[in-house]
This record gives sequence, structure tokens and C-alpha cells, in this order.
Amino acid sequence: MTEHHDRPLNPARRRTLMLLGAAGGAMMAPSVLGRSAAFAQGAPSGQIILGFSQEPTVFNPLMPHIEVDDGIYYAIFDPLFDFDPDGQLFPILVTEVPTVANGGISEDGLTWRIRLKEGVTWHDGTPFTAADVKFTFELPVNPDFRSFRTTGYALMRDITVVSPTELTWTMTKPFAPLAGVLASTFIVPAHPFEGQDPNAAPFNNAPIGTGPFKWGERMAGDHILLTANANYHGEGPHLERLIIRYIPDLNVMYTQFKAGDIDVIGLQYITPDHLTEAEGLPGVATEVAGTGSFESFALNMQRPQFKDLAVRQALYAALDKTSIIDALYYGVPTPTETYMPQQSAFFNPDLPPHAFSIEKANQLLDDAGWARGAGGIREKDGVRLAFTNSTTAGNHLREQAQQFIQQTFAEIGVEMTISNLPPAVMWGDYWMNSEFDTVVVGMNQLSGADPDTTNYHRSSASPALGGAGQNTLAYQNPRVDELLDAGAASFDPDQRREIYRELQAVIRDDLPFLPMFQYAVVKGWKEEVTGPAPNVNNRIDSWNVRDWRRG
Amino acid sequence: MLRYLLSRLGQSAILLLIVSCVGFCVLSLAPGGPLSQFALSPGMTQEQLTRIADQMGLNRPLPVQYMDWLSHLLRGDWGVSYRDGQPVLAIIQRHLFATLLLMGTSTAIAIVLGSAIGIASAVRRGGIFDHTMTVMSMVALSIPTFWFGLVAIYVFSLNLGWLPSGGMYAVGNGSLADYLHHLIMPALVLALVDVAIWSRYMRTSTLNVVHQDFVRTARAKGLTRRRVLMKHILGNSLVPMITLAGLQLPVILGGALVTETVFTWPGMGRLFLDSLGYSDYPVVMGLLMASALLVVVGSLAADLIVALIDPRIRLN
Amino acid sequence: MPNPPPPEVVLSMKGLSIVLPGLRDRPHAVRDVSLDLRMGEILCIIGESGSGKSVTASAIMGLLPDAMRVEGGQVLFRGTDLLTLPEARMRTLRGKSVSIIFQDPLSALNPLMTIGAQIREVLDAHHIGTIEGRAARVVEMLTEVGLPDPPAIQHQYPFRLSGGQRQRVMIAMALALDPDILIADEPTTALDVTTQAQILSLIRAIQRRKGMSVLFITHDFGVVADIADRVVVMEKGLVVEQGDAAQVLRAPAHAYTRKLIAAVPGLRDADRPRDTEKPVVLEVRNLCKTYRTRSGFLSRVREVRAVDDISFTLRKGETLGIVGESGSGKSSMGKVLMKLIPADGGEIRFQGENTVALTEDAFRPLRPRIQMIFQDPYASLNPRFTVGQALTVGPVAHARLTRTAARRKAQEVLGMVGLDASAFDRYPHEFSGGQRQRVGIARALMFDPEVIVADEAVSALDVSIQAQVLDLLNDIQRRTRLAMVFITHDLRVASQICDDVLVMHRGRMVEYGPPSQIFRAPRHAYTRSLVDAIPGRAA
Amino acid sequence: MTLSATVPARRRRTAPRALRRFFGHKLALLGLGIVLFLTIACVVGPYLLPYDELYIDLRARFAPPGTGAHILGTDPLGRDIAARLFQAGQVSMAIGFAVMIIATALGSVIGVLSGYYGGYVAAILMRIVDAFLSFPSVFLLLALAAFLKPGPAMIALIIAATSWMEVARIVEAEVKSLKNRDFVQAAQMLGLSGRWIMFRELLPNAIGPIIVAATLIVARAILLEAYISFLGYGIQPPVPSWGNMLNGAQQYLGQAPWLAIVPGIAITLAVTGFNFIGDGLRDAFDSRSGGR
Repeated sequence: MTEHHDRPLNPARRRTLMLLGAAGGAMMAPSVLGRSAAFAQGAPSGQIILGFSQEPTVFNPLMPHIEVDDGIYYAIFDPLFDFDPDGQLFPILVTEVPTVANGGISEDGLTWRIRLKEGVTWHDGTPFTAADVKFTFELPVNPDFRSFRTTGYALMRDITVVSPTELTWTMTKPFAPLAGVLASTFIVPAHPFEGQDPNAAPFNNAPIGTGPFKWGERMAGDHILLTANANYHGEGPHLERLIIRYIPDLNVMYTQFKAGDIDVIGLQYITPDHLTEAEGLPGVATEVAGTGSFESFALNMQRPQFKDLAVRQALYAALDKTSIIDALYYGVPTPTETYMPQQSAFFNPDLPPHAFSIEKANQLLDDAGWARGAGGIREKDGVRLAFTNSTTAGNHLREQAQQFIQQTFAEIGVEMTISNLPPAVMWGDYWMNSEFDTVVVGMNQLSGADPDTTNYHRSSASPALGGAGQNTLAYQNPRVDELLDAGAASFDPDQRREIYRELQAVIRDDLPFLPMFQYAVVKGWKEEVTGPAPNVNNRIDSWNVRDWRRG
Repeated sequence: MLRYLLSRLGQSAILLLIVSCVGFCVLSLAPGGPLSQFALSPGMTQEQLTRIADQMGLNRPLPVQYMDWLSHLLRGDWGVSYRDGQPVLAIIQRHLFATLLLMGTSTAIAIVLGSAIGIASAVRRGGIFDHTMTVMSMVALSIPTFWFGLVAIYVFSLNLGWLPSGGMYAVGNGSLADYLHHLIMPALVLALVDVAIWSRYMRTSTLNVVHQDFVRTARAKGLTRRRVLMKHILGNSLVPMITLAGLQLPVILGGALVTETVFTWPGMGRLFLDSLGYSDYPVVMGLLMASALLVVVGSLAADLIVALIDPRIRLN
Repeated sequence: MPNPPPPEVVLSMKGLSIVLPGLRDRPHAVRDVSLDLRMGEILCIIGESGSGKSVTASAIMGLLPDAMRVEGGQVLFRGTDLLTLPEARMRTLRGKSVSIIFQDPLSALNPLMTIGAQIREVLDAHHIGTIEGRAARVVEMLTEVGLPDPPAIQHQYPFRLSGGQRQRVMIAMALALDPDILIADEPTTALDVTTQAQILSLIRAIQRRKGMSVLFITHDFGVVADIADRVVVMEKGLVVEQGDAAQVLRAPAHAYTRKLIAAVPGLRDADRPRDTEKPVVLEVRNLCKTYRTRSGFLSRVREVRAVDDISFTLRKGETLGIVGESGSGKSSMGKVLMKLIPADGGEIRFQGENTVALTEDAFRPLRPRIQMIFQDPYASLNPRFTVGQALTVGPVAHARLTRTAARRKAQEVLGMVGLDASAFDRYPHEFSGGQRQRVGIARALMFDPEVIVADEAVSALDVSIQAQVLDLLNDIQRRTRLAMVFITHDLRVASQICDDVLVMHRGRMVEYGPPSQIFRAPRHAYTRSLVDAIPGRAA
Repeated sequence: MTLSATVPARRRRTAPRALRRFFGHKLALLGLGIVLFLTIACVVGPYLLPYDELYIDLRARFAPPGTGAHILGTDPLGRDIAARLFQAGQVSMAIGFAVMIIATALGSVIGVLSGYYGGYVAAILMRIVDAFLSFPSVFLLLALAAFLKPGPAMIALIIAATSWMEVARIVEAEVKSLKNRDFVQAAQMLGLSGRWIMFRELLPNAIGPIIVAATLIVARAILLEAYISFLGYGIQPPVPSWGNMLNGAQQYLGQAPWLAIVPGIAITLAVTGFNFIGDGLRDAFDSRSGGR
């Protein structure tokens, strides 16, 4: 693959590492980067209870699933290779990560070859071979299979098992993001699916992997118990048991963490308003870590109000980001001007900075001819600057931000009504078919560390406009389309960096969404636990659970 | 008796059919759907969502979906969860156990304590005890359960550290003592309301009985007050309570939902909340049917018990 | 008044006063009541409702309601003042030395216990005998009160027994320990006349056999005449007269006693004078009504023939009495006539129409022509309507009268039934029972009907009031020439007012004829048993 | 033979008498006092306070009670809690009353129809009641709330949809027993229409139990609104209700306990008040309680 280049640690990452050091004390993070042999392989001992505020329910990683399910996959399965916190790929099931340089990928990007580790076995003792990898690549495009996604797999042709440890295939077109896709593809065994409906195979509820932990038992609605895989092919695991508890309410989850009932507070983490208190808890380590998600005030570009760039600029100027971040979010997240995480090599640091100014906002609207009408609400050509704003009901901090934004918008003659919805309604047709006016949403638009966002920003990706994808803002810009096409076809890191930096600049000028901040979350674990480490390139922090240990 | 049972079963079947039909329509016609949870996943497309929906049969006409669901149900197949592919019946059975454990404990506390308070209040109507209990039960009925639960956790788990803040058992422990340890707080919080309700009803029911002639007869026989109370008043005032208990079942289930959320108790209420949040129709429908079934069975059982106790009803 | 208590006095009440709680029409339930119950006698306390006779009985048992308080006096039982006895000591006397039976034997028995168990409880409570001995005693007692098949019936629940049987159970229970005193608080008031006669003779027989003392409370001088050795007359909490029963009946000293005795309807067996050719207003042919009840949706239908092939003719200005015991179908008969419940077969010819065949809408215009007076003066008036509203709502709804005309008419009718015009704006609860029944009659008269069906119209009233209302009905009938169907269980009342009497038994008509025939020469055995059972006939 | 019509009342169930009993009931008076106090406070309160309930001032966040003019402190957005509490009270109590009116009206009509007509009408109507009853009310609430936009009016409708059944049952039972009372037959004898008998004769006589149920429905509705908010389906911000104030306060239990204590007390007070009133009314209408 591609991103083999030196670059300085960016400030955010330095902060991450410092915090990590503070938490881990003198011991320092064990093997944050790949498979360090610094720790002798002792017998697994002890257990860790990891709390999630959502319930993992899908155990076949190729079926539709959500973020939290990944938390289980990392324990049970292995991908071929994965991203480390720096965005570098490191091998897991392969002997080396395929790149153009090492010949794993042909110059034109059309032919791929991987070599697998020897002596790896599935949890049930069956040997792991290239046939399993082939099966894993082919299952998602099986028309009878309820597959999570086909992106990337659909471009693969002639997947050939050269030997039990070697696999080759060709691509119908060059597709640089494939490495990112593969890094989040967990390899499943072929043999449990023989003669089974892949949608209903027993495997789906009792998964078998090559990962550091074996499936133990599941008490639906409460917890999942995983046990150490003594025959793990890499280093680890160091724990006898890993228990994943489901605690549906963030507040309750924090309370239980505080009470010592859970050892590591996982997905959805500690809410920022508890940060100060959590930092003061005895025997507990906390850490603020950036994530790949960013919060934005997303606009439905099909609405007449938002077709005028001046309106979008004025709304952005009237968005008091600093107050929201510092006061409501306790300074935990970092302000941003783009969708790209600041830790990414593709991040554009030169975007024009946002400045909160009611005067400027009013000026922009006055100049564009939006005059104040009835009730002080601006209007132009019969279009009132009034709209609804939605988000998932029950997210307290976001609801506070909404109400704050509502007040500042009112100051520039904009009427915003809050209309929040339960998640199942919010993210259904309402979101996918662009039935909303505006939405406050946190999204991660990257798959892994790859910068491609075709699915979110290309005109052809808007379902409301008849396309396929997640461009639910119905954003259309021909220059964006060009840049996305060029970026996906290029394997040259420098070229790609330029393309994606320009893309960010175009979008920043266009403001189809008002970028607010890059998410940072407050992670917490008991001091006697070591191992948990943030990784902005992964959706969830059990990515290195094989390294976790107790004491 | 058999005829009576058959007729009751017939009526119950119709009732369940109405419940299922209404429930199915409300669920399916609502916006959103089981697939919306995947919408924010990186790389997900509407096309892909449509494909999955087709594979799951979600794009078929509503009556077809309903008849399909119903015909499976009639064959004893409650379907599988959209979320984790588990058979709905198995999921419900597991959660039912947790709910029944919690409800059973708190209801037992409520029946014993509530009946005792109710009778004591009624026998000394207007006394200090009666007034105190009236005020206390009214206040207990007025405190939102979740609020009370949160305060209890704050005090007993966080400040005093006596009791676990949630869950049904410590994973890997699961001994009886461990279950009890986890059960105490949620059961007591839930029982607070139940005791209040039961003591009020019991008081009313007992007041209806103490003024009846046969109580006078019993005293005229020279029985002690205690014997009159235990033998004549208690039995007769419990009869309407049994019917009430049957009717109370959905209320208790609803109350358990909130308590289960606060104490992360893996019961039916929590399951319902989660399944509703994910639009997991088979499970939501299964829960609706299960709770309607519980209600039906509850009221039937109550009627049968009343019939067993009360000869007037038994022989009609 | 009382001489020093003779030695044979078992119970002596001296100056008993009991305070009524709250603001009532009088401060005392009973005041300064003194009486003696002698060994082996039946002493009757007689009085109308509210005279304090039941309170007196409760005071002896120490079972006064919590709200009532004894203000003064003594109740001496074999020299001990029961009023000052601690509860624990009093308890040992209840059931063993002093027993009581109540008016309503159904509500007085615990519905959830078998009758045998309830009788045995008395023995258990006083620790009498062995377990087997108690079981045998239960059967013995059931035999003694004349219940059929005692070994089997002891396992029955109260609701399975008839009213008379239940009262026998109560008696068995009260007598299980051979008490010295039996208090009977209106024990026959809720029973049919034939049953009443049986229970009275049972009490009398047992009393004689055991030589115990009975304090018998009643409102019926007929009963007094049948059973009492001595009598105490109470009015509004005071004893107004007491003495030997025969003497009080023959020569009552107090005006109130005289009034009570005078009001007792005697059995008149003479026919009322009648003109032969009065026009027929109501003709009933082969009328039938069957109740079908089923307990569930598939269970077998049970049929009760409440009205079974009844025919009669009612002429203008005449009164037909329908008499029978409870369950004879007489009330169903009244309701079928009024079309309050549908008939199953037969004809009711009224105003030239067969009303059985009419729909409710078609019958509605005829309703004003046939009106009804109900039994319970409390239940038959809507407590939320003033008397004026109750009277005028019908004529106004039928658009027969304007509001003002209806008001005028109502005041006129109120005068006719002997009520003040000011009654118009008052609510029913402001009236006494007798006055309310007058309102009920006034309501029926608002339309100037041709026929009035009076369903037990005087049964719920005290005897002195009963007489007044009967007079009123007679008077109105004389003035307006209306025809009346008079339904009653009381043969004496029927004999006072009827031109013809129809005797019903289990839905069937067993006898139909003028009073002279029915009361003097009954043809049917059932009629004869009814006539024989009338209390006070012996006197 | 004119009898004077002045003999005093001997019995029963009449409005003035019930009212007298009610006013003799200490708890009921206390309840009435509480409810009146809260109502007046919520109506008048906003005019007395210098703050708007929606005005956000981030500099004044988490002010404890008694800070300056913030007598009850401020919330996480620096809004005055007292102002919000009173506005929320208007919303919560309005929901309570709206639910009461809708549920009582609907329940009464269904109850009186099925009680009066009996037979198939009753069988159908009461099966519907049973069907509604066999959805646990919180289930039904959430299922509906998930699909309807939860404004105050909608919340009221949704809660009413789960509250009317009890009234229907009470009225049905009451009407069934009243139907056999003689005064109903008397009305029929007079030739009055079914509608008249149902709504003019029967319903007014069932008013006692209906009023009792109605007060308890108000109490329950206020609680249910809080439950819906707790479970995340409540009234939209920024409109305050006691339920969503309490819900938003959960996470600050340690840091700013007054956020939860203030609305918690308000809910408990209001619900207790209505419960006391209901209890008092129950005693007042209960003919037995007067003794005889």
C-alpha cells in the first residue's frame, strides 16, 4: 500500500500520546504499535469487564452491523492487516502488507497478491487457509447474502487460491481505498457455512475466528463472555476472560464505572460533562482522544433557503463554536473546518478559520437581500429563513447545543425549530431520502485511514436525487465530483494528498454542512488495566484488545 | 367449567388477534425501520439498504407481511430477531425470566407488606397509623420510579458502596447470594410503588368487608378479633384483590420497564425499549404478544383462583 | 314503672342511653331504655324504622358500631353489667350465654365458608368438646333446626341455600352452645310469608323445648301477636309502652301503640262493590316471559319461566292484585306489562293495540297512558333531579305540555298526593320515604294515565305510612277512575285494595278471583298456605 | 292531609353532602391547597421573575439556588430554573388536564354505551378496552411516541389514549348497576329516549367515581409525561416540562443536584396533591364512609 512517508506528529496526536503517558504511568503503553515482543508471553490471567452503551448483536462481520459490533470482531476475528494510530498498516494474518513497493500490488493497481501467515488455526482447530480469505471476499457479493457492503469486493475478479497461504486477484479498475476496505474486513472461516444458508447459519450466533478470544456465552441484553484463545497466532491474549457488558444509558454506564462495576468504559464513553469528576476518581485513568468523527450542522441543499451561499455563510458566522465546545462540551472536542480528522495525513491545515460574528452574519444576509419580515424572521422572494433542526432524541449535550444555536440564530433573524426523533426514525428515510431541513450529526466519512469520501460527497451518491450513496445533503458540485474520481484512481500518495486537500477547501467554501468540531471522547479505565489505546483510524477501541492485560 | 374455559380461551384468541393486528400496523406504518441503524455506517448506500430490505422481505405489501408473520406464529414460529438472528421465542424466554424474577420479588413484597398495611389501616380507620400510611403511600405513588431509583443508586452504590449499581448478577458469579445482592435495590424500588398501590386497594377492599353482617356474626359468636380478622375479613377482602392483581399485570410490566432501565436489568422492558429503538419488529411483536398473553393468562388465572376461593363463582 | 327485678329475670336493662354521632335529627339513638327479660319468655321489641330497637340489641352484645357511645345505664346479665365488662370477658359470653340472629341471613353468613364450618367455629371459639364431638354437634344442630340431610348439607356454602334454610343455619349457629338468651333482630323480615311462619314456629318450638329467653325484635304487630309473651314498644329511641302481649294488643295504652296497631292491615275478605259493565282497559292473554341465562359463550342455556301463560282482564276503575312470594314472577309480570322487558308470547291488548307486537318507538306514544309506581321510593327517583324535574321531564319530552303548563300541572298533582307546592324545587333526599313514594305516585299521575302498575308500592314503607299511602291510592282511584295492577307479596294489603286477586306461583297463575273467594275459600293448596301463613291471623 | 316537606335528609350520595364530606377531609384539603398553590405559582410566577425561561446565558451556568435573582439556580445552559419550572408546570399541568378531559370524555361515552346497551355492543366495546389494556401503557406510549412528533398536544393525546380504559370500565360497571335501579326504569316508563337516559339520567349518577378517576388520571398523566421524557420520547426542547427538566438533570446528580431536586419535588407535590384530592373525593362519594 501507499502511505509510507515521514511526517511530523501533529499536535493533536502529540497530545494523545502525552495523555496516554500520564495514564499509563512509567509503564508506557505496551505495544501500541503492532506486535512488540517487549512483553514476555505469560499465561492469560484475570478478566476485564468492558462496558458499551449499545448492544453488540451481529456476530457475522460480513452482515449489516453497527460500530459497537466491531468491538466484538476485534476480539474474535482478525483482519489481514490493520491501521495503527498513525494511519500505518501493520500485518496481522498476512506476512506483509501488500504495496506497490513490495510487489503486492501491481503498478497499475489492478493485480493484488497476499501471502498469509503459516500455522494459523481457527478456534475449532481447523487450519486457516487462503480458501477462507477467498470465501470472505466472495460472500459479500453473493446475491442471496444479506451483506453489509459490496464496495471494493464488487471490483474483484479471478480470486485465485495459489497455495494455502497465497491468494491473488485482479481489479476491474484501480481502486486505492481497497486497502482501507480490507483493513476493516474480518476474515471468516468457510467451513461453518458449508451447506448452510449464510443468513441463518449457526455461525452467526456462535462465531469462530482466528482472533485472541473465543466465543463464550451471550446473555442477550446484558453481556457477552469471551475466553482466551490459547493457540492465538500472535502475541496475547493476556486475559483469561473478556466480558462485554451492555449498559444502555450513558449516565448509568458512567455510574457503574464510577462504582467500579466495569473496568473499561467503552463506546459512547464518559460524557464530557463528567470529565472533571472522572479525572478526580481514585484508581481510574482517563484520557481524551480524538476520533474519526466530526460534528456538523448539516443542511439539506435541496431546500430553497440553503441554495444561497450567503445564507450558509451567515449561519456559519452565527454559529458560536467556541462557546459550544468550551462550555457545553467542556473543551473536550477540537474545532474543525473539515470532515477530515486532524490526525490524518490528508488533513488540510490551511482552511480559512471560522470566526463567530453576529454582525458579519447580519451583514451577509442584508447584502444578499434577506430582509426581516413578520416576527423578525428574514425572508426573500417568499422564502422565509425558518427551518427545523433534528437529531437523535436523548443526546443531552447535543440538545443543549441545539438550543444554544437556536438562540444565536434567532439573533440574525433565523427561526430554527427543534424536532428531534428516535434513532430508528431519524436515520431511516428521513435521513437517507433527505426529508430533513437541517440535522446536527456526528459522522465518520472515512473507511479506516483512506481519505475517499465519494459515497458522501459525489453528486451521484444522493438517494434524493436518484443516486446511490450517502450524500444525504444532496450536495452537488462538479469540481468535487472530479476530484473524488481522480483521488480514487490514484495510488500516488503525494498526488492523492493534494487532491484531497483541495477537496476539503472546496467543501469548506461551499459549506453544505457547517463543520463544528472533530469528536474527542473521554475514555476511562481502571488504573490496574493496561492496554486500551486510542486509534483514530478505527471505529472502536478494542482494536488492540489482544494486548490488554490486568495488573 | 370446561365450557367456561373454552369460551374464555375463544375470547382471548380474538383479543390477541386484535392486539397483533393493531400492533403490526402501527409498527409497520411508522416511519423509520430496522435498517436505519446501518445508515450511518461508512460506505453504506441506499441501494445496499434496499437490497437488504428485499432480502428480509420488508418491501412486501403490509397484509402479506402480516399474514406471513401470523401464519408462522400459528405454527409456533415467532420469527427471528432482525438484530441478532436469534429466535424471538428464545429471546423472550430469557428476558421473561429476568422480569419475572424482579416482578415476582417485588410483587411478593407488595402483597405481603401491602396487605398487612392495608388491613391494619382499614381496621383502625382514621387512626394515626392509617393517616400515616395514607400519606406515605400517596407520596410513594407520586415519586417517579426512575428518580427514586437514581437516588437509591446514588446513595447505596456510590456513596455507601453497599449494593451493586445494576445488572442481574456479576458475570462469572451467578450464585444465589449474588442474585439476591443485585435484586435488593431494584426489587425494593419497584415494590415501593406496588406496596403503595396494594395497601390502598387492600384498605378499600377491607373496608368493604368489615362493615358486612357476617363480620358482626363472627364477633357475635365470640371469636377473638384476631380470628375474625384472619378467618373472615382477610379471605373476603383478598378475593377482589386477586382479580385486581390480574388486571394489574400490564401496569407492573410497564413499571418494570423504567426500573429495568435504571438498574440495567436485562428484562422484557429493556428488551422492548431496545427493540423499539432498532425497529426490531419480530421482537417487538413477540413482546406485544407475550405481554398480551400474560395479561390474558393473568386475568384468567385470577378468575380461576377467585373461583377456587369463592364458591359462589365456582359453581356458576 | 319497673318493680325490683324478680328473681327469674335473666337480663335487665336500666336507663340505657346511647349517643348518636355527628349532627343527626336526634342526639340519642336510644334514651333511658329500661326493660327486663325473664327466664323462658319471648319478649318482643316493636317499633318502626329508626326507633332504636336494633341499637338496643347491639348494645347487649357489645357490638355497637364504633361511632356510637353508651352514655349511661346498665345492662345486667345475671348481676354483671355487660357494659363495663372488658372485651375479653365479654367475648366469652358471646355465642355461649347470649346469641343473636340477624335480619338478612345471606349477608350474615361468610360466603367463603361452608355452613358446617361456620357452626363449628362457635364451638372452636369457646373450646367446647373434642374435635369429633364438635363435628357431631354440628350435625345435631342442623337436625334440630330442621334442615334436610344434615351430614351432606353441612358442606354446602350459604349461597346454595334458600333464605329460610340460611336463617335456620343462623339459628343453629346461635343455639349451638345452648345460650341463656337469644336475640332475634327482625329474623323474618327478609323472608316470604310462608317461610316466616315456619321460622317463627321453629323459634317458638326451640324456645319452649330449651326454656331459654328470647328477645325478639320486629316491626310487625302480626308477628308480635303470633309469638310474644310480653312486648316493649319503642318510638324514636324511647320506650313508650311495655306489658303483657295480649293486653297491649287488646288495650294499647299509648297513642303511638294504638296508631301502630290500627295501621296493621287486616285481612278483608269482603269483595268491593262493583258495577258490572265497566269498559275493559287492559286485556292480557297467554302472556309468557322466559329468562334465558348463560354463564358463558358456549355454555348451556338455562331457562326460567318467569311468566307462564297468564291471562286476565282489567276494567276501568278497578284494581287487580297480583300476589305471590319472591320468585313467583309477579315483578316480571309488571315489567312485561310496562314493556320494560320484552314478552316472549301472548298478547297485551291496550288502547286497541297488541303492545307485545309493537316496537319501542311505536309504543312510546302509548307510554303516557300506562304508568308505574315503583317499590323503592329511594331508588325510583333520580337523586340528581329535583321533584319538579322528575315530574315535568316526561310530559315535556312527549311535547304534550309546555314547560309552564307542565309546572302548573305538577303543582296541581303534588297537591293531589298531599305534598306542599314547595316540594317542586326540592331534591328527593330532602323527603322521607313516605313523601318520596307520594312523589313517585305524582309522577305516574302527570299524564292522567288509564292504567297504573304499582309494583310493591307500599312494601318498603313503615306500617303507619303504608296505611296512609294505601288510603291515598284508594282516594285517587275513586277520583280519577283509573285502573290499577297492584303487585304485592302481602295478602293483607292486597285484600285492602283489590277487586280481583291473581295468585302467582313459579310464573303460573294458580288462582284468580275476587277476595271473597281467594281469602275465604281458597281453591288451591298454595293459596291456602299463603293465607294460613299470614302473621297475626290467630289473634 | 298535606305533609310538610321539611323532614331532614336521611341518606345518600348527593353533591352537597359529598362536598361537605370532602371539605371535612384534611388530606383532601391539603391536596387542594397544594394544587391551587402550584397552579397559581405556575400562572403568576413567570410574571414575577426577571428571567425568560428560554433565555440562555452560558456565563451563568450551574448557578446554585439563591445566586443573585436566580432563586432556584440555573441549568446547564444558564437558564433560570424558577422561570423554567413555572413554564414547565403550565405545560405539565396542561397536559394533565387535557388528558383528564379527553380520557374522561372518551371513557365515559364508551362506558355508558356499553353499560347501557349491554349485549353485543358491550362485548365489542369492552373487548376493545381489554385490547388497549393488554398493551402495558408504557409500551403503548412509547410505540406511539416513536411515530408521532411529540409536541405537548400530541403527548397529551398519546397519554389519553392509554388512560381512558379505566374510566370506561368504571363507568360501564356503574351504569350496569344503575341501569337496574328503578329511576332508570321510571325514565323508560316515561318514554324518554335512550340518549336522554344515558347522558342525563345515568351519567350524572356515576359522576362520583368519574371525578375520582379523573383526578387520579391527572396525577398519572403528569407522571407518565415524566416517564416518556425519561425514556427519551418526550416534549421537544426548548419547551420545558417537569419531565424533561428532570430527565435532563440525571447526569448532574452529583454536580448540580438542585437541577433534579427542584422538578422532582414539583412533580411529587403536584401528583401527591391530585392523589390526595382523589382520595378525599373517593371517601366523600363513598356512601359507606358516613356510617349510619
